[in-house]
Amino acid sequence: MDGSSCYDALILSRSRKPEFSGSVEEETATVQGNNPVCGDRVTLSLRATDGTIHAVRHQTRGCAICMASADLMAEAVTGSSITDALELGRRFADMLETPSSQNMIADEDVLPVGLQAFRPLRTHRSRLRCATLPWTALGEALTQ
Amino acid sequence: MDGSSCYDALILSRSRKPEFSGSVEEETATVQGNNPVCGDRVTLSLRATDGTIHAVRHQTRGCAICMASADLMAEAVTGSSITDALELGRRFADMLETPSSQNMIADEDVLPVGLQAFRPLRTHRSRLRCATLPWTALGEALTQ
Amino acid sequence: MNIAEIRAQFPILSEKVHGKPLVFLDSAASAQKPDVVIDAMAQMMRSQYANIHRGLHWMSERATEAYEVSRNRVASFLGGAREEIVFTRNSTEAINLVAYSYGSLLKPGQAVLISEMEHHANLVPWQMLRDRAGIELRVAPITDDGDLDLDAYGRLLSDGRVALVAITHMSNVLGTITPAERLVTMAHDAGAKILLDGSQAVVHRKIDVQKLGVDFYVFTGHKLYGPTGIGVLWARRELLEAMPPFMGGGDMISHVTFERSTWAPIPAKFEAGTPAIVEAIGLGTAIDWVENIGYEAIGAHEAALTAHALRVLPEVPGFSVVGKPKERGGVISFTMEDVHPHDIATLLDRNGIAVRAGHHCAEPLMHRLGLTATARASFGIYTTEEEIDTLAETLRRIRQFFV
Amino acid sequence: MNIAEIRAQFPILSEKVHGKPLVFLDSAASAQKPDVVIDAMAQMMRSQYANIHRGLHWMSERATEAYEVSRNRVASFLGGAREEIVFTRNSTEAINLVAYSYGSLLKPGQAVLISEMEHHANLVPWQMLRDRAGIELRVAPITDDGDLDLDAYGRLLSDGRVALVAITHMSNVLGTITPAERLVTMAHDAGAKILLDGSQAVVHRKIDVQKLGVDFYVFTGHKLYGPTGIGVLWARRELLEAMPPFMGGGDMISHVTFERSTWAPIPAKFEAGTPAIVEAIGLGTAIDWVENIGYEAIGAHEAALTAHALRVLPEVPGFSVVGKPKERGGVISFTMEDVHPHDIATLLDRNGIAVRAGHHCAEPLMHRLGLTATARASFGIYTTEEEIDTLAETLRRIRQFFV
Ligand SMILES: Cc1ncc(COP(=O)(O)O)c(C=O)c1O
Ligand SMILES: Cc1ncc(COP(=O)(O)O)c(C=O)c1O
Repeated sequence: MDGSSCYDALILSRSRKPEFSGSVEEETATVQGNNPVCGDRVTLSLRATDGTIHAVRHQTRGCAICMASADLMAEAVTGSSITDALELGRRFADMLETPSSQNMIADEDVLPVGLQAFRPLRTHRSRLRCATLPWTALGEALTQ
Repeated sequence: MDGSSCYDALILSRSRKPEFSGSVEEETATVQGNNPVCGDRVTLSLRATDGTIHAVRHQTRGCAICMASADLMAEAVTGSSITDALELGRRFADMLETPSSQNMIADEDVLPVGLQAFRPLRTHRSRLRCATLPWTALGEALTQ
Repeated sequence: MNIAEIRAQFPILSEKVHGKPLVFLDSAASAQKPDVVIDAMAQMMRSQYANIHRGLHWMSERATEAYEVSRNRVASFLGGAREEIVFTRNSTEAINLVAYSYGSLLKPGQAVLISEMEHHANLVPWQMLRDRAGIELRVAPITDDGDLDLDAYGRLLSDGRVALVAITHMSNVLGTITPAERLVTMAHDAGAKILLDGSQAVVHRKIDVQKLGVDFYVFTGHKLYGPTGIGVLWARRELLEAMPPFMGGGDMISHVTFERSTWAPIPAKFEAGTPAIVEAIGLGTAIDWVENIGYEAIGAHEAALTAHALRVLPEVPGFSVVGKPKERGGVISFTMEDVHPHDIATLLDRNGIAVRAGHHCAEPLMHRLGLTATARASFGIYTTEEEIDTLAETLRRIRQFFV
Repeated sequence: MNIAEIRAQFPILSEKVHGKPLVFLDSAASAQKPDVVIDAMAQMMRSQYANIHRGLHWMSERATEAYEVSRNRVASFLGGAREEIVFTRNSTEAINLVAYSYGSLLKPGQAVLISEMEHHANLVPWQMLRDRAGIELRVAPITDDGDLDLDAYGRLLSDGRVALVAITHMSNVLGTITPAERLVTMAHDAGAKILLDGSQAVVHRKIDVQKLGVDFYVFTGHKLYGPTGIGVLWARRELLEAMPPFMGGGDMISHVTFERSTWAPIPAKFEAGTPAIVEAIGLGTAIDWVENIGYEAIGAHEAALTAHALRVLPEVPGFSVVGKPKERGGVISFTMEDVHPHDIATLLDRNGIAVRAGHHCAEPLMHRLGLTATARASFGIYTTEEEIDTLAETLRRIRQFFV
């Protein structure tokens, strides 16, 4: 249908059936991200030691984009270093906030395909926060 | 000059040389009228006994219209009954506040010529208060 | 009422969005403006503009006259006197004005009573007053259908400590029209004054503040087909006269010295500084335009639209209407199983249909309803049944897409 | 700067008044609006209007973007950050916002310092604060020439109890441009914050809040060739962050429950309810338009006009200029022997010339000058030397008429 481009097949399927929901065992950090504007809420649970993220799980109450973003984020950062995860978050935000005419090649080089699924949101600024909310929460969890 | 119609010869001469300025002897009432919008101030001094106004004097700090109005009012009400003076004030206000198209004949029947000199102000609503201020003060003095 | 003719007066309605004809179902957030309103504002700035009051020149006299004529129009629109009409920026400022000014006359031990379905505009100012003045804030509950619980309302009034009731005349979420006369009588019987938030109600029905018997009534221009930047507080003369000014500045004074100032008579006392002159003229024009169409015709049109919507929308799989109030205006909040309201709104938008989604500035009401967000379609004079059919059809496809 | 081209952009300037070509010398009260401003507003309402914020649909996103772009324009215009720009109705509301919000942080024993030449907008709110909060209100005197008395200013600051200085950046009566940098340094040295009322100054010269070093700066849209209903408060981020909200309502909150609410980040915290959206767009357009002409050209034009006026007007018999400040903008107050300012204004008007007469919302200043009223001619971008000659010529005839 029209407008479905905002909802990549991957986003749809992960929003319906998240693969990383719940909470981790031997949790080292948990943090809640809220978007008061729309009531979206993401609760992250993670185990990170020695600068490495070993496991991430989320409980998300929100729209399809927020749900899928949390889930794909969990997948993308599991096993990566904290530094890399934070850097990935920055690149993800950059991709979304850069006007759609610029920076097309760069994304593909640096972002996992799963995250590129959100690229069509660029033209829908009011929904950006839905995609970045889990990342903001992750940033908080990792730097607190 | 253009616009001079607002300033009848009578208004001009009385504003330059008021004939009723000052204060009366054996004063029975005095009252101050202020227009905070423009700073005009009229101080009335009068002697009224047995329902009759025997004498009125004014001290006016204001524009030509206010000055002349105070002076011509003093002239018009001297010797008249309080009831008649209040009624004259109402008619004067009526003349000024009625849209210029109406009521042309009536004025001439009921208002002294001196007061009719203010009729052109009808088209200059922001100046009406200048002409009515002395009358408002008189009303207060007579009913207090 | 000829809808085609009316629509032709709203240039924006022939715009396209994402290549689709615009279907604007967000009038409860802000209505579109007819040509006459836009033209009246432009025309004033083109040919008859100056600052108002105390200008002794022609342009200023004409502008002052036009501004005051707008005040007269609002007065006769609400059934109040011209001195009782205070121009504000919007409903929000009107309510804040009352909370600051009338609120400063309240004492600890007294209470303000609101309801569970208030817009933040009729909630936060009272919370701030509570915290500033040490008064109590009471909240009248609603029923599960979304009506005010009148028994509870009565109980909350019964100790006689409520100084002011502040309640919406129509909910922007549930569409509920509250039983104003009843609320007024009960408030007065308990010795309370009552303010009605008419932001939504005034768009849908004829208001007569005398018949309602209310003490304060507020509304906002931009929802009534008028400009942004202009709203109205009506209050009984005695109240306005007893209330201290809200903001200080030019035009609201009588006399100023460094030691002390005295205030201008009402309504000037509450209009400090250069007002939204052009916007007041726009609002006056909008009111003329609305009254020209007539509330009878508007009411009939909206009732028909709402009935139609309540017939066709629930046939969409997974669709549920939020609230089932006894009496409702042209506002329908809804949810759809398995599709978040934001995703609904985004996909509707991509198909040219503008609805709102979120908490609609009524977070505590959402909480009461056990929701975090709803989608909301709201209707205006220019809304058609076909647009509602398009909405239903598109919702059906959205649901298919997601499930 | 081509005046004919500029005048052609102001449709109102070719109107006739009482059969005479309009000579508009009342820009300090409110300026006329160029076509681009009128058109931008009409265009928005015709093709891209909706309520802003939290709208997930196209019209709302575009309107939000346009509104926020206007905020960016104002920010770069003043040299501040976008979060530091709060839209208000006008200067008056901006000052009242500071008086209510920042004012609520002041304690008895502290003082606010204003000057003898303040507009009521920068006087009455502080008086009201004084009476509400039990602080002291101090008044810095002016010299007979109409300059701020800097020695006295310094003395009034010297006990370190002044928490806030609030002073005009340009007098609307005397035309005096105050030595802002100096005032700021002295205030800061004494531990005070300082607010400048830029209502007049911003029309005549480039403002850079960072260079000025000021803490609060306010101005009003309608004097800057923009619409009515929109004004600006700029304040340092730390101050805005520390200040409690002024009005409560939608858009200024983060989270709301009946028990308590938390506030949105700045600047939203200070913009409760639906703002003057269309007017903000108009103001942004006006600022673009002004910057496009450039303050250098504007300044040169106005300096030439003012010099010309100060040459030809005093040749009119009985004429005297009120005030002789070191530095002045395009505003000249005057009196004429034996003719009251109101009579001057009325007769000028009948000859098509718009000036203001009265106390110009600065009663205490009038008192200080030993006057009750003055007439005032004020110049805009579109004013010509010929218009000033017409003024002088007409004043001459008025004087003849009266004497
Ligand atoms: C110096 C000064 N301050 C404040 C104001 C108030 O502006 P506004 O009425 O737009 O709030 C004015 C204009 O009247 C002014 O000249
Ligand atoms: C019921 C109700 N009250 C108050 C408001 C606030 O109106 P405004 O934002 O124009 O002040 C609204 C609109 O948002 C509303 O629907």
